[in-house]
Amino acid sequence: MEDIEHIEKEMKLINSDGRRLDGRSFDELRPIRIEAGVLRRADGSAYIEWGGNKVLAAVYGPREAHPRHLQDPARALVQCRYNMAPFSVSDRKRPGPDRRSVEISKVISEAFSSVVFKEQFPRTSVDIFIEVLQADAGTRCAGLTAASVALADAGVPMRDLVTSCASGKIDDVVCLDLNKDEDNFGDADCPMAIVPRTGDVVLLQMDGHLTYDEFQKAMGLSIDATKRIYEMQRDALRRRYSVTLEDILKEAPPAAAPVEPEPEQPREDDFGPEGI
Amino acid sequence: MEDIEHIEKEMKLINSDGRRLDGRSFDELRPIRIEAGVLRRADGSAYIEWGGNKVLAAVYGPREAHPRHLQDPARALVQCRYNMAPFSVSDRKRPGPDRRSVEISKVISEAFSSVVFKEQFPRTSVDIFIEVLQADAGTRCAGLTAASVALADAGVPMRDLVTSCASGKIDDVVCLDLNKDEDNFGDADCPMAIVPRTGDVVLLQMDGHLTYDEFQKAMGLSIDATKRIYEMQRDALRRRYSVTLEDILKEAPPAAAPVEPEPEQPREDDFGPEGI
Amino acid sequence: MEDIEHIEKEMKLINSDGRRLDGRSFDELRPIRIEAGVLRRADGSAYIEWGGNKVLAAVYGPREAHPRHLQDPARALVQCRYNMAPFSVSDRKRPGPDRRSVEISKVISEAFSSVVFKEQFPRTSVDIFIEVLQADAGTRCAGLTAASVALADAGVPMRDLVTSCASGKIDDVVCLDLNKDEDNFGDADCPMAIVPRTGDVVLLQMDGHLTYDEFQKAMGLSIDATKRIYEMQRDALRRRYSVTLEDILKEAPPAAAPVEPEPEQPREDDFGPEGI
Amino acid sequence: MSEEIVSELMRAHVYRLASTGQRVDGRRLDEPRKVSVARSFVKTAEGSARVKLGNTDVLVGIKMSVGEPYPDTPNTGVLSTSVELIPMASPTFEAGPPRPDAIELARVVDRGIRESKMVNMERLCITPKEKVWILFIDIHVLDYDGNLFDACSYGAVAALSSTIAPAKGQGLGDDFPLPVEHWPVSVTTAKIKDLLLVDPSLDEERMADARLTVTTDENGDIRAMQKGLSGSFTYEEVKRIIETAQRVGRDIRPLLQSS
Amino acid sequence: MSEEIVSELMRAHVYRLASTGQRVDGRRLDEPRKVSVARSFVKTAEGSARVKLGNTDVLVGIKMSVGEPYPDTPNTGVLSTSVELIPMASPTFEAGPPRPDAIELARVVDRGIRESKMVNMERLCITPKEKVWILFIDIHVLDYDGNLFDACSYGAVAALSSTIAPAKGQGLGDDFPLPVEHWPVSVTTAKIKDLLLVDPSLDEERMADARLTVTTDENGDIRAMQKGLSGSFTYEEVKRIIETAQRVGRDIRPLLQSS
Amino acid sequence: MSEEIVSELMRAHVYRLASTGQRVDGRRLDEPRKVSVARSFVKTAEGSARVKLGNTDVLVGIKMSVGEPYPDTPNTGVLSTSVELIPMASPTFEAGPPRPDAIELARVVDRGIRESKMVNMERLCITPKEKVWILFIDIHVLDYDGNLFDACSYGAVAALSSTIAPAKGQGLGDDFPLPVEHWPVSVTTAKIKDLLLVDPSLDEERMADARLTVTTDENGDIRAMQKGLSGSFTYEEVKRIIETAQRVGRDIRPLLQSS
Repeated sequence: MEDIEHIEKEMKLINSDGRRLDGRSFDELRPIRIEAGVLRRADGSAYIEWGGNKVLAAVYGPREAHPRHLQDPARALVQCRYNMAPFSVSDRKRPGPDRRSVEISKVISEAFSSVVFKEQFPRTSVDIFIEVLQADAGTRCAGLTAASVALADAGVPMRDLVTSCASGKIDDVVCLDLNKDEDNFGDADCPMAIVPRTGDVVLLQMDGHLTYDEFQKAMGLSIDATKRIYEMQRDALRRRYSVTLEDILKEAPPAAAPVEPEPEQPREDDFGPEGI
Repeated sequence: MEDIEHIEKEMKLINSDGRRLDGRSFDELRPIRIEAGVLRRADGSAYIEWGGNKVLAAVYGPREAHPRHLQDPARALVQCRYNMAPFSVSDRKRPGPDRRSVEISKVISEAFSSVVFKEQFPRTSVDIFIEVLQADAGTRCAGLTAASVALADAGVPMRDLVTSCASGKIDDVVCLDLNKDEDNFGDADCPMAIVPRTGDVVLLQMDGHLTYDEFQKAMGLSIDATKRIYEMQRDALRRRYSVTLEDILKEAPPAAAPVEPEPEQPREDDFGPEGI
Repeated sequence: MEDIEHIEKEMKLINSDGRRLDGRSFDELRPIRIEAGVLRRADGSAYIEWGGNKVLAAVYGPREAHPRHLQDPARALVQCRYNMAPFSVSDRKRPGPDRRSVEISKVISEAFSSVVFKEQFPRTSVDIFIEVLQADAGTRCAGLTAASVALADAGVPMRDLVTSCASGKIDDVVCLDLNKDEDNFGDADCPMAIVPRTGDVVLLQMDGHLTYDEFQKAMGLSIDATKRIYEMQRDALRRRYSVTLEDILKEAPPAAAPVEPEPEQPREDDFGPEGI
Repeated sequence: MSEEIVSELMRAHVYRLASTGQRVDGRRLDEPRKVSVARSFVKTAEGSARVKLGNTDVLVGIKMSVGEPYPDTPNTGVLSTSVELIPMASPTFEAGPPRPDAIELARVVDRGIRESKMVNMERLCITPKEKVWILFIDIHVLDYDGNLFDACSYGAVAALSSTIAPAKGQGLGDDFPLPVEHWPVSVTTAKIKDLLLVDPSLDEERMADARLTVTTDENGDIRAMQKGLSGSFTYEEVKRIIETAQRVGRDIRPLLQSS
Repeated sequence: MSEEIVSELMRAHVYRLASTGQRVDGRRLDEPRKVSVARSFVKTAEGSARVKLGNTDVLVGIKMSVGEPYPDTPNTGVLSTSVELIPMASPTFEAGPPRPDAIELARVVDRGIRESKMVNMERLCITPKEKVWILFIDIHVLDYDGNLFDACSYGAVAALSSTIAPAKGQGLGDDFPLPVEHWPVSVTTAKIKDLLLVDPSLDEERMADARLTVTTDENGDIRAMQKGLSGSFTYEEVKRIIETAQRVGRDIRPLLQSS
Repeated sequence: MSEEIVSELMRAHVYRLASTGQRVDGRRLDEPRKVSVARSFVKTAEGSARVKLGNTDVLVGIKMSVGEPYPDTPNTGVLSTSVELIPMASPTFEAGPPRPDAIELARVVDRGIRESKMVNMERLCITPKEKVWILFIDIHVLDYDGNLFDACSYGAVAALSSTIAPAKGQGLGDDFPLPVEHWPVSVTTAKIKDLLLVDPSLDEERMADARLTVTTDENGDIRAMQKGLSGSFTYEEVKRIIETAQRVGRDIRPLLQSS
């Protein structure tokens, strides 16, 4: 705390050779690892490590919506609850939703609302839970990306997976996928989520300072990155379902036939010191 | 804050010539201005400026009461919510109801309960909202007086308007309509509300120190003042409805025929720097 | 507060002659006084003084359970709310349930669930309220013991009364019924509740440090004491109902016939300076 | 809930009786129920009193601690009054945060004590602007049989008058009794149609149209008033109620003062 | 509730009209409603503004007090923005703690002001690490006829630009106007099927598929964005919306700046 | 909800099997499920452990900060234990403030650690009466398949034993591992009719009549007990359960100690 003022003034986020503090180039993602089907009780689940982020996503539903007066007679509700574990940040976060979590839960709910085939499941809810276990900037993108895999793992019929990524600006350079220091001391951050097959933007937020030109550069970087992340999402599902889902994901999932996991597929009951 | 002790000891609230600090005599009201029909969404509304008070009142209903288990199968509920805006007082007030607001909401609800023809609208609620935008003592009286006009503007059938005023005691003199300094450093305050046509007392509170004789003096001042304020309420409704309501207010409103605003009447869409 | 460290180190809880600070021997209960039927509105009630504890218990029900979605179509709910009055402890307790009260309410509810004939009263709740008016360690045992009498006073059909007592360890000696100082500076506390006729343990908690051998000594002391307390419970009911209940308590209360107080029995409308 | 619906028949009966000057429990219209006061019931409190008004039964405890004054009253102690309508006392009370009824009740009791200057709060200042005594009046309603306004007020007054400030434990000299200077007495009157009944019982309260609580001091001066319920009073009725409150207050005051 | 169900007929009508470039209230698709600004409406606040955007009516008050800075920004004042959707303003608003709608609204308005560095918050530091000015932006929505994002943002900007810091009352020298350095303007566009409508009215908002709020500064640079609702935008649409926001922002900015 | 109704048939099946000493998942009646422990899973925490007990999966993080001691324990650090039953872990868990289940769970885990004096809390005093370490044990239940009491307790013990106090960042000398002195192990037994099953799975737990959790230390001494559910135990059963808890505890302890 003593040195914050100093840091604010002196922090150089990009080296003279154009590398970022963690060694990445401006258009480079942090390492990402996705695993599908990691929980037993949930209807679908996924775990993602994205740089220093560790995020778990789970899906229940479509199930009867509670309380009843919230039920929509024409379609399913898609509801997300984004939550940070108290120990996921450097200063302990008090349990329970803060205003930031409420907002993120809302925009993620809306992002998935546009891809889930809601009309097939009137009066139900599709409940998405995102738990941030360790945070390092970009948790909403990581959570959304994992939740997308969890929805597929739960067999919820969707137009496509949703894929999310952020770009921002640090030291006046537009860069992909800011980490925590870059987010804290950078000039702008712009998370987005997209339906890769159609290019539809289903989440878009931005804060900071971008010229229109810089914004377009940032969107270009993000759109490009979502293509790579989309592949990782599909790989995670392929690993979990061997053949079945891969075939399905080549085509749009037929609206009426929810993806079913192979019932014989054993779930991992153990994990290494790094895994979940 | 440094000088509060000093103020408490030295504060002279009445001059040697019997004038109060703001120049009023003991039986003089602060300036009052009432405007009816100031909001578009509400079924009825009114704005009042009363000395330094600026208060807005709105009415919705009779409408279906929520939640259902609160519905009274025999009559309408009359529910008031009195609220102070955070910026309406010198030290910012945290949003949400404090204990004082809860009590005031309750006594105002009860005051209107005795004049609304509740039996005509079973299972409904008449919801009265009072928002104090700028406070200068006497906000419950100002709010009640405005809400009464808003109820008429909404066409809610009533026995009569309700009119409210307070009297109190400062420097051992019984005075009408205390302002903020007089309320803070005075000896007693006694807000009341009355049905002017019948003289029925529908709200009465008092705190401080009054002999029985002083109480009667205070009530005399207040009752007298409500006659003048009642005229201002009627004027505000006359200005809004030109002829119709004036005729109606000469007689008791017929129980079964709610007052309807003239549908062609344009609402004010703009206001000057002082108006609302 | 200055001397707490000192106290912690020096506090001798047992004298050289084996007496405790309040003069009791290791297997001696504090004075207990129980009175049944002390409140008018409640369906059943009891007051207990147990050492420095003063606790009131009341029972309502079986009555329709609210809210409806909590109703069990097969049996009554048995719900206890244990509460401490703000003035019952040396540092004022803020009103409302703290985590300790929530836990105690839960274990007491469970203790009574096993003796009430719940199946006779589907969709209802039996609501037990315990109010600690003055606390001196052992409030849950005192409350449970009083609530048991209140249940009988309310005529709720039960397998038997429940009787509760605690034992613990102070200065390495296993002792019955710790008071406040002994609880604060002792080594272990082990509250239990039992169905005296069958010996069934319906509540058991323990914290501190007991060898298995010491635990058995503590349970021995407690089981023995519950026999004496059970007599006091029965006496209190006998005093209230003269003959009727005494006969009934000799036998198991017949399941279908709830105990009814004699309607002519006058209730105490007054009390001395010590009584309730 | 059906318990709360008092039949029109009952209402007619009570009214008919009252029009002949009688009440179901045998009282005159302007006669309060019996008041019993037990002081120092709770040893963990700095002061306490258990009061029965007929079958209504309340326990009041006073706790004192040392804290900061409010910035706008740097030389006076702090008074805080709470009422808990615990579900033990009535089938209609529920656990949870205080509802408007309990809040109004606490505020009216508080005003009676505060505005009568019963306790000289300036003498509870320790160091101006820094340290004052904080006085918590916690009112626990044990058994509800009508007219909590008066029962709670009597309990608070009796408890305060038995309170010993724990100064020694705070290193602030010797313990001392609270500086009590005035004796407010609250008297509540219910109106049923055109009749006025002092100290309404539960049944009377349920069928009342309006309610007026008047707190007077030992000089008969008015210190607080609160009108409640959805009916109204004529001004003449208000004056009659005040006069009755002065008279009844004189009768009850000694019961609260005796120790 | 039925009020909330906008019939498909109405939706078809609005869409058909909009496909010919028209709107129910006569506006062009890229034309905002009339903006009226009244400053210093509330004397008890350090700054205030009442803004009407069409019939949407909001009142914003600014209060300032002195407090501690956040540990990670020891040299900057604190900004806190709240929106109350009081039930007076719409039959669909309810009393109670802020719902997700109100929280999102407050956070988006806050970001527009914070990220544009409208107020130089470093100049609101009094003693680094110890004492800074805290700026409360309280937004009271009085009448809701659509597009609260922009109405609230305009109200906050206008209120801040009229705010005088009460330094004298705190013994901190002379009162001074807030150091305002930038002028963010929020412009919200709704999408109905494939059409984009700037500053949606309540009826348009109810039938919209998606919403995008873009806040630009006096250089046309982007300072904050927020997409809402369960529909989506193409990237081309996003770019068109930004360009419109830059243009409309230029028109509205003088209305917020004039005093 | 129907998921929560375990048919009497299932109950009969489990009971019949158990009366022959077998369980649905192949265990003996007194055999716990497999315990897996992964330490230091979360880098943002001072210590952490993820524990699987069968398919029950919990993640525990330890955070430490510096604060004031409680007035009655001026020389000891502060311990605070919370359990969040997040809705991810079970269709029966709901978001919101902790329900009685979660509160009991947290308090029983806390007692096991506190009463066994696992961590020497006096060595977490920095300046008596002024500054001590505060230890937050946050238990996140990720997947619920029965017996949270033991799973959460194992997670807390393993996380504490991997915790490094961040003294350097506070200017308090070198970082140091928590002073761990004892090793409490919680063992929970469920009773179905007259049979006792150690470490009940979710299905067993749902049909249990009573539950007893016994925490023993490395000497086999009892440090905490908690009986739950609406059934009862005979005293003989209590003694058998304690003996089993001592034995099973000895087997599990090394799994929590190894790093």
